[in-house]
Amino acid sequence: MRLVYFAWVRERIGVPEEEVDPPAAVTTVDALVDWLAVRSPGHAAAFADRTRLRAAVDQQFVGLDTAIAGAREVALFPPVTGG
Amino acid sequence: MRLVYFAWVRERIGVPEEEVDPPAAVTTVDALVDWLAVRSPGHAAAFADRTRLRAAVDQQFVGLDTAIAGAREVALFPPVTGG
Amino acid sequence: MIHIRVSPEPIDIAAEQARIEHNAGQGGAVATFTGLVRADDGVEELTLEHYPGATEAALTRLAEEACHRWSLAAASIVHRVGAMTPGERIVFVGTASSHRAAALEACAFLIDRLKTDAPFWKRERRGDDARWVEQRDGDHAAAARWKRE
Amino acid sequence: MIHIRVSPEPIDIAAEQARIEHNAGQGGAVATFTGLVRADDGVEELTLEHYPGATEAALTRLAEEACHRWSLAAASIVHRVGAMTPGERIVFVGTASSHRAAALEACAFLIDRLKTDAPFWKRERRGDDARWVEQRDGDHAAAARWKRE
Repeated sequence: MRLVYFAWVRERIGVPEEEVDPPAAVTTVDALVDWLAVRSPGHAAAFADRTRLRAAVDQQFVGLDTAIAGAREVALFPPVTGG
Repeated sequence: MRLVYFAWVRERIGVPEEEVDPPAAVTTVDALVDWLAVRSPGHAAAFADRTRLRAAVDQQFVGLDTAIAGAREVALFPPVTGG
Repeated sequence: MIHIRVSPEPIDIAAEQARIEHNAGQGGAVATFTGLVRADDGVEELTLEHYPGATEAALTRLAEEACHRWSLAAASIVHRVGAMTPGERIVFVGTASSHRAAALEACAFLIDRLKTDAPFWKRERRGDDARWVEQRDGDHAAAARWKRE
Repeated sequence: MIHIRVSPEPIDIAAEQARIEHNAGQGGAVATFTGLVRADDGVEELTLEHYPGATEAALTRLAEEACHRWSLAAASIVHRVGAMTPGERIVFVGTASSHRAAALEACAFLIDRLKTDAPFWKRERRGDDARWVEQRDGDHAAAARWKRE
């Protein structure tokens, strides 16, 4: 599964993307974030405030409770501030 | 007093402007139009339908019942269709 | 900063946009409206007549009202007169503000009101048949919605 | 006719306006909105990050929704990414319709919704201090007014 990060999520983790292979018990975006948060202090910092975290699964914007079964790409990022 | 005409009012009268010296009894735009209407068949045609006539006195848009005392320029024209 | 122009010259969008952006100062939002000569109903040529002096004064008053009502940084109204062909630009309205809603609303206000409040007259030519355009009730309704209660 | 572009290149207003007018067909009304980098609060540089692919898809969906809802002849969204300085153009939205109110409303819809629905992130630099912009509640309120009942 490819993970992509943007804005301060990317900066705190230190890489723009990474390949991961989470265990079968990790079935939702929320569970994926819990699993990622212990990988490094950067991950922990990026995911400390879950209320400021948004996600997309295969480029579709979704809530953090969304299932990730079969997903090829999960994106994690702050609320958007475009325009 | 200078009279200026636009659009089909101008076309029917046949000139874009003219100088006139109406008698003292002609005190409003309406009275001026009555007085002008008998000057020529073109004037009569231009002023036949008073509901489609608009006016400006010294470049201010006004109703046809407006006084013309002291006016230097009176404009007579159809409803505007700009933009 | 108000810019008003009534001229037979084609309207240069890049120049008008640059002027608004320059006049915008700190205002980060620029809205524009451009009216094109429509080719529907077989119109081959459109001719715009205006009342020199009075037209510019009416457009200036409208722009001043918009600047006051929406606290605009800049407002431009550029209107072409004379003969035009379908697809050409008749009118350009531009507004600048620090708020995007203000810029867009003021732009809508200006284009609605200039259709009823400024002395322009349109004549359409189809082949040998030329006729003056009649005023549309819809234009009055559009302008009336900006009346303050 | 929909045109979407996300690019670090400066936005060429004349080219974008010409494209909309060309795509307008019989539609005689073109509305545009341009967002400029604001210099208030001492910002010296603004950097826009986006989600390649997903951003373009989100903008395309928005433009399709606007075209459907307002029967537009054309809609363009051009968004700049990367580093910009105050006064430069960040975003251009253009719409064409046969009705001026439709063009202006659709333009307002697109700029409101792209602020909340498209994956862009702004970072402001003042001197040595760079920080990510926080989402504004006002943007959500502006986007929400377009929700259909």
